[in-house]
Formats: sequence, structure tokens, C-alpha cells
Amino acid sequence: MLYFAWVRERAGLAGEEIDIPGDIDSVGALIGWLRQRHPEAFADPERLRVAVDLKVVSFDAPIAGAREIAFFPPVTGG
Amino acid sequence: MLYFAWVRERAGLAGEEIDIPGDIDSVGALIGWLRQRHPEAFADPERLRVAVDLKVVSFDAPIAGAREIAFFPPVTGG
Amino acid sequence: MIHVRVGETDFDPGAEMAALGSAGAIATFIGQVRGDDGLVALTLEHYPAMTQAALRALAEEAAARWPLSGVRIVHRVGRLVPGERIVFVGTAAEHRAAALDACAFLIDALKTRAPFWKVEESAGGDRSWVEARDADDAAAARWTNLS
Amino acid sequence: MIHVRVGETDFDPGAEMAALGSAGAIATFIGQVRGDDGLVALTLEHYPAMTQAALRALAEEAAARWPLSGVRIVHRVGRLVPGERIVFVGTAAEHRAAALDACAFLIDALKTRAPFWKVEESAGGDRSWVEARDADDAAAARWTNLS
Repeated sequence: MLYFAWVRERAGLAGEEIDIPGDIDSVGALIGWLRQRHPEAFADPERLRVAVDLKVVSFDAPIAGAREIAFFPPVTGG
Repeated sequence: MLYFAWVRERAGLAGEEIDIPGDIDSVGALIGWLRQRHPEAFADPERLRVAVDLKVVSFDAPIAGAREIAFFPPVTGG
Repeated sequence: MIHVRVGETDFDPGAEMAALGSAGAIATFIGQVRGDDGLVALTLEHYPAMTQAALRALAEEAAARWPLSGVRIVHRVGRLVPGERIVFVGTAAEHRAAALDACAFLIDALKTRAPFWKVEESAGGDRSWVEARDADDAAAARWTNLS
Repeated sequence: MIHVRVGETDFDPGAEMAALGSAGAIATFIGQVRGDDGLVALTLEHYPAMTQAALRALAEEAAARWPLSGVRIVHRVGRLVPGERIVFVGTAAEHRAAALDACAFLIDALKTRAPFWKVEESAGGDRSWVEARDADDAAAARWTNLS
């Protein structure tokens, strides 16, 4: 699990290895589960974006078999 | 009178001092009169543009008191 | 034909431009840190494993859409002070419309589709994450209706 | 804030860009001679007494229309061979849309409203005056409906 920008700051860490329970099968479910672990970072799912194995996906995307999941705010580069 | 680009080449000169007859009072009339002098350069008025005292004007513009009149094709810079 | 680069070091705009070659039309854009409202620094964070591929994908999308002979994107990360360069986008084409449109497309797309985040430091020591702007989304969305 | 220059000598794109300062957004366009169809040289003629004022008027029009902190136009005249630079247009603004739009406006306007004429020399020794293009008029006309 990787966290960027204020997600990283609110979670208090840039990344962590987690074993996700088997019944957590989508990004949306994962957010609900992570909220217990990092209440501040995951309090407001609407402000979060997610990439599964380096591809930006929506909250209904499956996470089975994913090797790297990253959470971050909407991007602000350029 | 100044000539640029193919107007200059067809007239065979870059400029000339001319006394314009008093009854030639507009750019359009001047073109008709210059056509006798430089038939090739002034054969096709639609392809000509004109500036009177450094301002691009239309063919119905007056020329009374003008100090410098320039004829040229549509511009192709940039 | 496509060159993308991400790093902390500054770039030389003249050299980037020269690398686009002698095509008929070269369009470039440079974004620099503004010193508005007492900003003392801007720090850019990115997602290293994604960034290079994301920039390359945008460049390839531009090259598929317009007849380009060159695309260069250079994006800096790290802490930058007002006046410093953040990003260079350059496009080369035979004709000006392709170069200009592709350059505008790329900078709009960079703002909404590349994994960078900015945090601002103010004179008082406050830090705040820059919020994504609806205007940027609208600017980027312009390009989705044209192809 | 406005700089316009006409002459036979080449310019340094990096130096022109640097002269636009450290605004948030810098957009530039460079036009170069293309070697299409056996072209060996392009010669640019102009109307010296009008040119500088015409370029300045275009720059001022852009500055009145968009919130710009800098405008630079450099236009070469004389005989140029393929690959040589013809024109530089650069704009500086706080935000990218103003810089990009003003830059595109200026190059469109230069093509239709500045007193330059191009004559092409082909490998066979033929010379022919470049014809004004309807597409250029259309590109320039886009800007008249926006203000």
C-alpha cells in the first residue's frame, strides 16, 4: 500500500505491507477497511484517487491479485 | 509610391515619385491610373493591398494629401 | 521523437527547444513557480513508478492525435522557490496549428493526468497541499471532444 | 514589457525566452524554414517603415486582450535556408491559458497582418512568391469573435 501527498501525511507513513482480508474485494471496500486503520487519511473517500498496479482505477475496481495499491489526492502537477 | 514583392518585380522598380492628376481622388482610381503605367503589376486589383501613409486601407479610401502610398500583395509573413 | 524526463535538476529551455530540431513549427510552454500571497516554496511530490510512463503515455497520445515530429516533456520534483522552472513542454510539427494545439493539450493533460502533487510553504511556515482545480479539469476536458 | 525586433540576424531562442522573465507561464512559438519540395531558400521582404509599428500594434492588442506580463516578437528578413529560424513569438502571464492563447493569436495575426512577403527559390532556380492562404485568414479570424 502506498500513500502520497496529504494521504501520506495523514496516514503518517508513505507505505506499508498489509494482508488484506479475503472479503475485501474492491477498492471501495478496501477504503472502508483502511479507514479503521487510518481514520484521518481515509475519512473522505470522495477526495481520494487510487491506482492499482500503476493504473488509475475507479472505486468499483477489483483488487484481487493486486501487487501495489496507491492512494492519493487528485493530481496537481504541471 | 512604393511597391513590394511581386508588385515591385512586375513594376520593375521599388518606388517612384509621381504627381498624381487631381481627378484621381481614391485608391481605386489610382489603381486604374497606375495600370496604364505598370500594366503587369496592376492588372489584377483584387490581388493588391494598399497602405496610405503606413495604414492599410480599402480601395475607396481617399488619397488627397497622402505622402506615401504603397502597393503589395496579401502578406505572407510569420 | 518522444523524450520525457522527471528529476530534481533544472533544465535549459534553449537546449530543450534546440532538441526539438528544425521542423517548421516549434511550440513550447514553461511553467514557473509564482510568488503569490507570500509563497516561499513549492514542493512537488510524485509517484516515481508511474510518472515516467504517465508522461510518455500523454506524449504518445499527442503524437497519435497531431502530426508531430517531436515531443519533449521535462517535469521537476522537489522543493522549488518562486521564479524557478517547474515544467517544460515542447512540440515540433510541420505546421503551427499542430504544434500549438498539441502543446496546449499536453500542459492541460499534465495538470490532470500525471501523478504530481504540490505543497506550498508560506512565509509564516504554513504548509498546504494545492487543491485540484475544476478549471483544470474543464481545460483538459476540452480535448476529449475533438478527436 | 513589449519587445519587437526585425532584422537579418538570427536570434537565440533561449535568450528570448529568458527575457520573458519568471512569470508563472511562458508560451513560445518559433517558425523555421521547411525544406519541402526541393526548396533551397526563402527570402523575406518587408515594408521597413511599417513593420516595427505593425508588430508593436499586434503586441499591444494581445496585451490589451490578455493579462500578460511580457510579449516578445522577433522576425527575420532576408534570405534564409531550410532549418533557419524565421520568427519568435513569446508571451508571459500568470496563468497558462493567457500565455498560450496570446501566443497563438500573435502568430496567427503575424501571418495575416504584418507587412512581410516570402519568395521561394527551388533547386531548379525558379523563384515564386508565396501566396496568402485562406487557412491563415480563417485562423486569424477565429480571434475576432472572442472578445
